Amino acid sequence: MMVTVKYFASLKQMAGKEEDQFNVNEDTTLEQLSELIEKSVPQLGNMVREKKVIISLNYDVVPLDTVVKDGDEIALLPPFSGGI
Amino acid sequence: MMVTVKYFASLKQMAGKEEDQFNVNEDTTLEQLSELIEKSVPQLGNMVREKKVIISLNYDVVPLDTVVKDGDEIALLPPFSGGI
Amino acid sequence: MSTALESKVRIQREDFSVTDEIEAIKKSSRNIGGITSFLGTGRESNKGETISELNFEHYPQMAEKKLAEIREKAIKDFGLIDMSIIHRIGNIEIGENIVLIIACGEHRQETFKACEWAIAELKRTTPIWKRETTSKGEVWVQATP
Amino acid sequence: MSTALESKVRIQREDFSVTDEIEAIKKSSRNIGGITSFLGTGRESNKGETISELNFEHYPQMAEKKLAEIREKAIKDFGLIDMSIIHRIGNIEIGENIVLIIACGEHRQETFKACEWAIAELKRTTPIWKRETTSKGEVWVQATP
Repeated sequence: MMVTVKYFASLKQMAGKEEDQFNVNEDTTLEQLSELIEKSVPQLGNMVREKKVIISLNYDVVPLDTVVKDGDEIALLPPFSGGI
Repeated sequence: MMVTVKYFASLKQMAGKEEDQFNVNEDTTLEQLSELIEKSVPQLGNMVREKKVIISLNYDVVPLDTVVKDGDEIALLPPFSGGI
Repeated sequence: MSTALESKVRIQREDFSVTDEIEAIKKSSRNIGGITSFLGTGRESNKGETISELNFEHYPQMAEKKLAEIREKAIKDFGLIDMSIIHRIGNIEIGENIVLIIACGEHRQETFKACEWAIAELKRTTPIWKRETTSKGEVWVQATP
Repeated sequence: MSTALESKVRIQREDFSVTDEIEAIKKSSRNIGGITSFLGTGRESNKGETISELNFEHYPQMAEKKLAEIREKAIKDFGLIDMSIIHRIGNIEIGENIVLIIACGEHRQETFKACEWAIAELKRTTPIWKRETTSKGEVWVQATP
């Protein structure tokens, strides 16, 4: 099953791309997915482990042991700086 | 020497006039002046004594033992209700 | 609608434009990061009574003096860049603007504190009185905190 | 300038009019007594650096969802009549409007509290990022409280 992973702001610059598509097994958690992301964008692995980056699933921030489903949209979000 | 006493809002309605002119002696305090005001508008005497009305002198609220000078503008102010 | 923005504290009969007042105060500095505004408007009901009209009266000169004192103290005590205060007098229809306080600063925290303090201080120190017209007639309103 | 006021939470490139947004929210009720607005604008300097330009990027759909959640929670928790939130994206010049939060209620106290809470919550939960252009180049800004 396929999931989409999007990169934003500084992470998009770091990744050099806006998104990846990953073909994952049933029962894959966000934590396991982040290992696939690390293979695609090596710098991101440590940032996820050190919680410098937040992971969202279908527009909400959820625990890393959440299991993904086919068609899910995951995003890697650097610390927010909206407002002023 | 002459001083002007102005009435505002509900007190203007109560007094039935916007202002009075009083001819007062040297060394007259606001407290003494309020006795003259009571003769002109009887209901106001108690209101001043019970502090339901504030007295201003030349646009500032000052203690009642302040002495007035020729040409001073005194005002009797009911509780404020500006804003919303 | 007034576009006369000559003074930072004003008491006037005519309505004001919040946008125009904000743009005027923005000219104070290129380092404004936060602008907190409080706008008071005429409510239709008060303590169960339906209000058809409001009317504000002020003590000329003293009211302007108190607003200027509030502005100066707010800028100094809260470290604001600038503040403006406008209060309308005369007849005010339900929903219309009554009072506007704008506090601007480098950061947002001080602007919230200063704006909230200034409207409370205005109610406490500024000689302005409200008369409400209801089905029972006209009533001068007692101060509420 | 946008006059499209169809939604109470919006993320848009174009500027907004504070007056138009306040007039739109006033239509929510005839019982509004207090309206507190927070307007964030582009500051020229940050930590000693002179900023020539700002640029905001957002995560579409998630950012709008978070703003809608903030609005609903603010109305419920603070007992507001209504709230609107608008954030601009793209290039912002110094002095230009960035974000506007309007809280309206029967009384002023809850509108100050709700507006201050909402801007802090926006900074905490809404996926929007700021890039500053200075003489040293472009920098993605780290979150500040």
